[in-house]
Amino acid sequence: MQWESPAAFFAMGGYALYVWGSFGMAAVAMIVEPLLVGRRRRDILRRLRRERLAEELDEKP
Amino acid sequence: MLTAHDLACVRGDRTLFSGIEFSLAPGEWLHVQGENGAGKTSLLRILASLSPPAAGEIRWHGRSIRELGADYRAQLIFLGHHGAVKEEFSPLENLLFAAHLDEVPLCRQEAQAALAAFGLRGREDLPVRFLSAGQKRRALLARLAVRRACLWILDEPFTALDVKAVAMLSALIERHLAQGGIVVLTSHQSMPLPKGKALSL
Amino acid sequence: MLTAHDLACVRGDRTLFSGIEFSLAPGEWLHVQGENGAGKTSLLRILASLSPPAAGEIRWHGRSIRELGADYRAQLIFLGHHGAVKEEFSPLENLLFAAHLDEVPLCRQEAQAALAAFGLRGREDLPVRFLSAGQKRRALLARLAVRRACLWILDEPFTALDVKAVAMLSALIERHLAQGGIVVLTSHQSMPLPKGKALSL
Amino acid sequence: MNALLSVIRRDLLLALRRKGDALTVLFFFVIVTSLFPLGIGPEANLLRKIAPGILWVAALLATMLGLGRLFAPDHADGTLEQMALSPSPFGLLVMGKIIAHWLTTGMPLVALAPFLGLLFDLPADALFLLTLTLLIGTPLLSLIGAIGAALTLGLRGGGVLLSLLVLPLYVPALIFGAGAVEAQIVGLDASGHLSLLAALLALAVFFAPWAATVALRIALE
Amino acid sequence: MNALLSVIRRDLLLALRRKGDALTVLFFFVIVTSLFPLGIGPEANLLRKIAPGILWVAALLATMLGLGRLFAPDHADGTLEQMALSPSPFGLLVMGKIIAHWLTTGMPLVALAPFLGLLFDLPADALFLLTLTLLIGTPLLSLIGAIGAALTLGLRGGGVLLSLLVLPLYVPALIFGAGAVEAQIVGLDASGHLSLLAALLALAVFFAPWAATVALRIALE
Amino acid sequence: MSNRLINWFKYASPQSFYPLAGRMIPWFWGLAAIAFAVGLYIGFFVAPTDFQQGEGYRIIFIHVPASWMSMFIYCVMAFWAGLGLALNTRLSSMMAQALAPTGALMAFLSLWTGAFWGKPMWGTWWVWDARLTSELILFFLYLGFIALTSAIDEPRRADKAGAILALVGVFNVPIIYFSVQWWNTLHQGASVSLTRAPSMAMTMLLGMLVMAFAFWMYSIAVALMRVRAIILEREAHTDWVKQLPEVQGAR
Ligand code: HEM
Ligand SMILES: Nc1ncnc2c1ncn2[C@@H]1O[C@H](COP(=O)(O)OP(=O)(O)OP(=O)(O)O)[C@@H](O)[C@H]1O
Ligand SMILES: Nc1ncnc2c1ncn2[C@@H]1O[C@H](COP(=O)(O)OP(=O)(O)OP(=O)(O)O)[C@@H](O)[C@H]1O
Ligand SMILES: [Mg+2]
Ligand SMILES: [Mg+2]
Repeated sequence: MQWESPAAFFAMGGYALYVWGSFGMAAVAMIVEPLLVGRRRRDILRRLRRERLAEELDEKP
Repeated sequence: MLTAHDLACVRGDRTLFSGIEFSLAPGEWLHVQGENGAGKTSLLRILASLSPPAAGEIRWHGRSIRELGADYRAQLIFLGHHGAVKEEFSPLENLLFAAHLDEVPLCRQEAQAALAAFGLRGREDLPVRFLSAGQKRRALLARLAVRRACLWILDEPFTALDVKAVAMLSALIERHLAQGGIVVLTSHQSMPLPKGKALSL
Repeated sequence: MLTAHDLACVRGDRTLFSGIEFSLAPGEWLHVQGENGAGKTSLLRILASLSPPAAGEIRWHGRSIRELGADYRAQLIFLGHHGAVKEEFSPLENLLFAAHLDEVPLCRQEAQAALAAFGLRGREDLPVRFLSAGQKRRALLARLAVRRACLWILDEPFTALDVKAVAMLSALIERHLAQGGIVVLTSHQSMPLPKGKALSL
Repeated sequence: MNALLSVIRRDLLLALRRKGDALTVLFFFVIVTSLFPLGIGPEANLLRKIAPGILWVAALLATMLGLGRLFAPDHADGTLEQMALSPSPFGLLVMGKIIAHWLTTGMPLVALAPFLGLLFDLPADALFLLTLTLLIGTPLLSLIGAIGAALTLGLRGGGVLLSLLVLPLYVPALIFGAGAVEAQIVGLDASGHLSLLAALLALAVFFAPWAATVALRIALE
Repeated sequence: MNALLSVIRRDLLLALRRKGDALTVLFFFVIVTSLFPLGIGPEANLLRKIAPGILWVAALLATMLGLGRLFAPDHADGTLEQMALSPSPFGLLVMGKIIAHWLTTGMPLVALAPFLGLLFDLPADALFLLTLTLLIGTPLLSLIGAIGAALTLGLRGGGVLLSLLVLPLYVPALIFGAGAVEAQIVGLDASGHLSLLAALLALAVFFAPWAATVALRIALE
Repeated sequence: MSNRLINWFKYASPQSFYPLAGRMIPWFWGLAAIAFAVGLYIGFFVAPTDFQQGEGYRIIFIHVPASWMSMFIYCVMAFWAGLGLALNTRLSSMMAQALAPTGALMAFLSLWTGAFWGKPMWGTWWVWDARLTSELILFFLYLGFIALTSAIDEPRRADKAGAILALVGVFNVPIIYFSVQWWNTLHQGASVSLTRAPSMAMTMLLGMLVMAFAFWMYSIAVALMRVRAIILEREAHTDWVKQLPEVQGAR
């Protein structure tokens, strides 16, 4: 193991901004993207359910 | 009270018409007739104060419409060959915006009702681009039902409309006339309307 | 011989029509009827092979029009809501170019005669932009008189035309039918034509 | 006033509806800016020197491209006619359209400019000044452009004619805007340029809407 | 073949009829080119260095602006529909339109470029090479642009979307075109650049009309 | 059309693919999670400090995978789009559209991490280097594809138009890459060329490969999720969608 302390790990030998800026953006992007896709799916499912309910109401007089 | 005195219109080096005289009292309507190219559209645009006549004058309640300016424009509605509907917007949005422009308060429910009356139920939220030729015209005409204007100037309002829509529009015009409105329109078809004045170009 | 089998058209998530069947022998014509938005224009564009049907097939003399491709297109003429006339060009130039496109030999005299027959005498050299709504339609329709095509597909051919022009066009269509042509058209007005087949959407 | 706000709201909504339309003006800005290094070559020193000029010219061209959409769609479908016939003063409605145009075109450009400046390795204070000049300059471009757009309305080939009319009028904005940044980069005082730019903007705010309104009325005849 | 010629003749006539429309593309080219000295400052050495890049970028932008008029008017008035239904092969007609576009847009640019080069004080052989690269390059721009124009046909905000699609594809043409001139100015051999440019053109002549035709058929559905 | 082909079409139908994709997604997420954990562990705790670049080089563990994926995904996307155009299969066009945003994201990450690497190493966020420039253009090509397909409302038309653009683009990507490279080498101005560590340590290479695998699995998982959403949107009116348990189920 090459890091003396957690602080040294986070300091990244003086490159903290750059290393964590890169990894941070990657992490944010790769978490947000699946969430957005999930929301898209939920939206369409909600619409489909609503339409189905509306159809059922139509059929029943 | 709309009166025209000695109106003339020149396009290129062709005099389309000259010496046009008529006067319309509240509750009267004028059917502008003529062959293709006789100058009907040109006359209507002149009446709407969109283009100036080559000669003559138009008076609204006795005063020249050039002097009246915005006061005259506030009292008329002009629907021409063009849609004046945004293809991106739904009929509902188009109508609401038109109401804003006309400074008429109009809530969603009222607008929706007006559109439904014009047979656009279920299409209120579809962009106008997807509508059929007749549906586009209907979305445009819905404005007649909403805006309170005294003078209606309609250029071939019945084109592209099916039988049902023609009957509806005629009824709307009749009601407007009964309430003391004035209508000027052109049409090549015969119309189910009470007898009005006719002007042949 | 034009036959349609089980045609369907879907727009958005709406099925406009389905299971459409008809067949037209030489000399027959079809009046496509329906309310605004019923899908008449959509059907005509499908028949003209401009857009594919959602289901079903169209046959021309027994062969599918998808296979025939250019051979089918060479035998039809389609006039839609749009003008297909260039606003900058005069009716004469427009007609001559259309003939080139159709690969029909046409000299100036013939073109001029065709335009005159459509009541555009004296306007042959005026840019179409200056023409009235009806005159624009006439400039477009003049193509019918020039191009030899067996199948005419006309979307609301009578809009904007005055009484005289309607009569003229009807006569033209009748002559085409008498010569063994096939016509498919839509119109909200009643037409002075011999009895044809009707299709309600 | 109500009508003004309603026009702005409508145009913003319209921009939203035409998905990514405002966004694509931005992309145009980005792409034009990045074409120049491709044409000129990658030397960093050279690029740094010409960066303010390039960014300003790109912003100018991007605004200009957006001008075509300022009045033309409303003219084509007859909305403009109806606006002219509306009881609200026409000039106010026109002003609303210009403001909406800036909000959807100019403002995003201003927001993006510093990042593009980074591509040319501009120092921080130059980046700040560049953004400031664009903030003053882009409304000016929209206002002047509106006159041109109104004048060329409905003319065939209007798009290119428009640029012909408008570009010469844009020249002072360009000179003062890019000039300010360059002056600062070489260590001169930029405030003279800036105040001239601001004066131009003040002038345009008064006259441009009026001129555009008159031009529109003529186009509608 | 007859139909091809007739389309070209018609489009040329149309360009003539829309008075000065082709002329205004030219003016756009001139104005963009002359904006840069205004934005960048009058240093002669600097300007000479960046001249080929600027002229090429200006030519590219001018061509691109003209693309909006390539198919859109014919689409709007239904002519394109009629072309698709015509007995002549549609691809041939499309090719005719592209050729006419080049004749009215690209060719005048090529003719004007040497004079604009003079403004930047380019030496004679560089001027000649610049003209040559534009002569090979502008048809390439028209061909690639036709694909973009066909793809964006009838879409709202198409003008700007078009530039987003087309500009990235223009990059190789720009690099080889401007690169050749710059190489020659610094005394290197330019023939490599030139032959690559010509190879790109050959490729585009084969594939672009086909792709544009397919895209147009889709747009008409 | 032969029977075999029709059979193939049946299996490539959205209806049969939708549940299949649903079953595959957890597996890919699982693989991605494991690979990320291993890769990050190697990257941060096993790989030694670089003697030239210090700790800054660790950006390589996301930069290179993102760069590779951005190029790879474009090719895959063009493949599916082309297939959709040629055979008129709905599913492959949907696949293409599901891949585009992920590809654009990868291109963006490549640019972002590259810039964050360039600042400490070269002293500037950006240089007009061949690799960098062509990556930027690739990003624009993705955006063009997304903008075009979302500007067309009719899905069938969007598919076909997008396919043409993707195919034109895939021919152009290598042309762009080589043209930019040539452009740069001829100038050889003040620009800094990419300094590569001469012989990459085994552990670094290993970490990079594991991370690349993780990115790959991630991309597949997200693309499958997105394609399922697209299928639902496009097939909303069909019966089989209405019969789905997630539509029928709890209100
Ligand atoms: C915005 C800036 C940057 C962009 C867009 C970028 C882009 C790319 C691309 C597209 C690749 C994959 C190319 C290939 O494998 O052939 C790559 C690989 C790589 N990049 Fe970058 N890069 C950038 C900055 C940097 C910086 C600053 C460094 C280091 C100082 C760097 C080091 C590397 C390394 C080591 C590889 C792997 C090379 C290989 O596997 O052959 N990059 N980069
Ligand atoms: N520059 C010009 N030179 C000569 N004639 C012109 C010029 N501009 C327009 N015209 C003519 O002016 C008339 C315009 O008519 P207008 O559009 O008012 O007709 P309309 O009665 O509405 O016809 P329609 O029933 O076809 O709509 C046309 O006959 C047209 O040919
Ligand atoms: N994306 C869409 N979603 C839902 N409905 C759509 C969509 N696009 C088009 N439509 C509908 O499809 C129909 C198109 O009809 P078409 O233009 O063929 O009608 P038409 O019979 O020619 O009518 P008209 O008599 O008015 O010309 C319209 O009812 C329109 O509302
Ligand atoms: Mg008229
Ligand atoms: Mg119709």
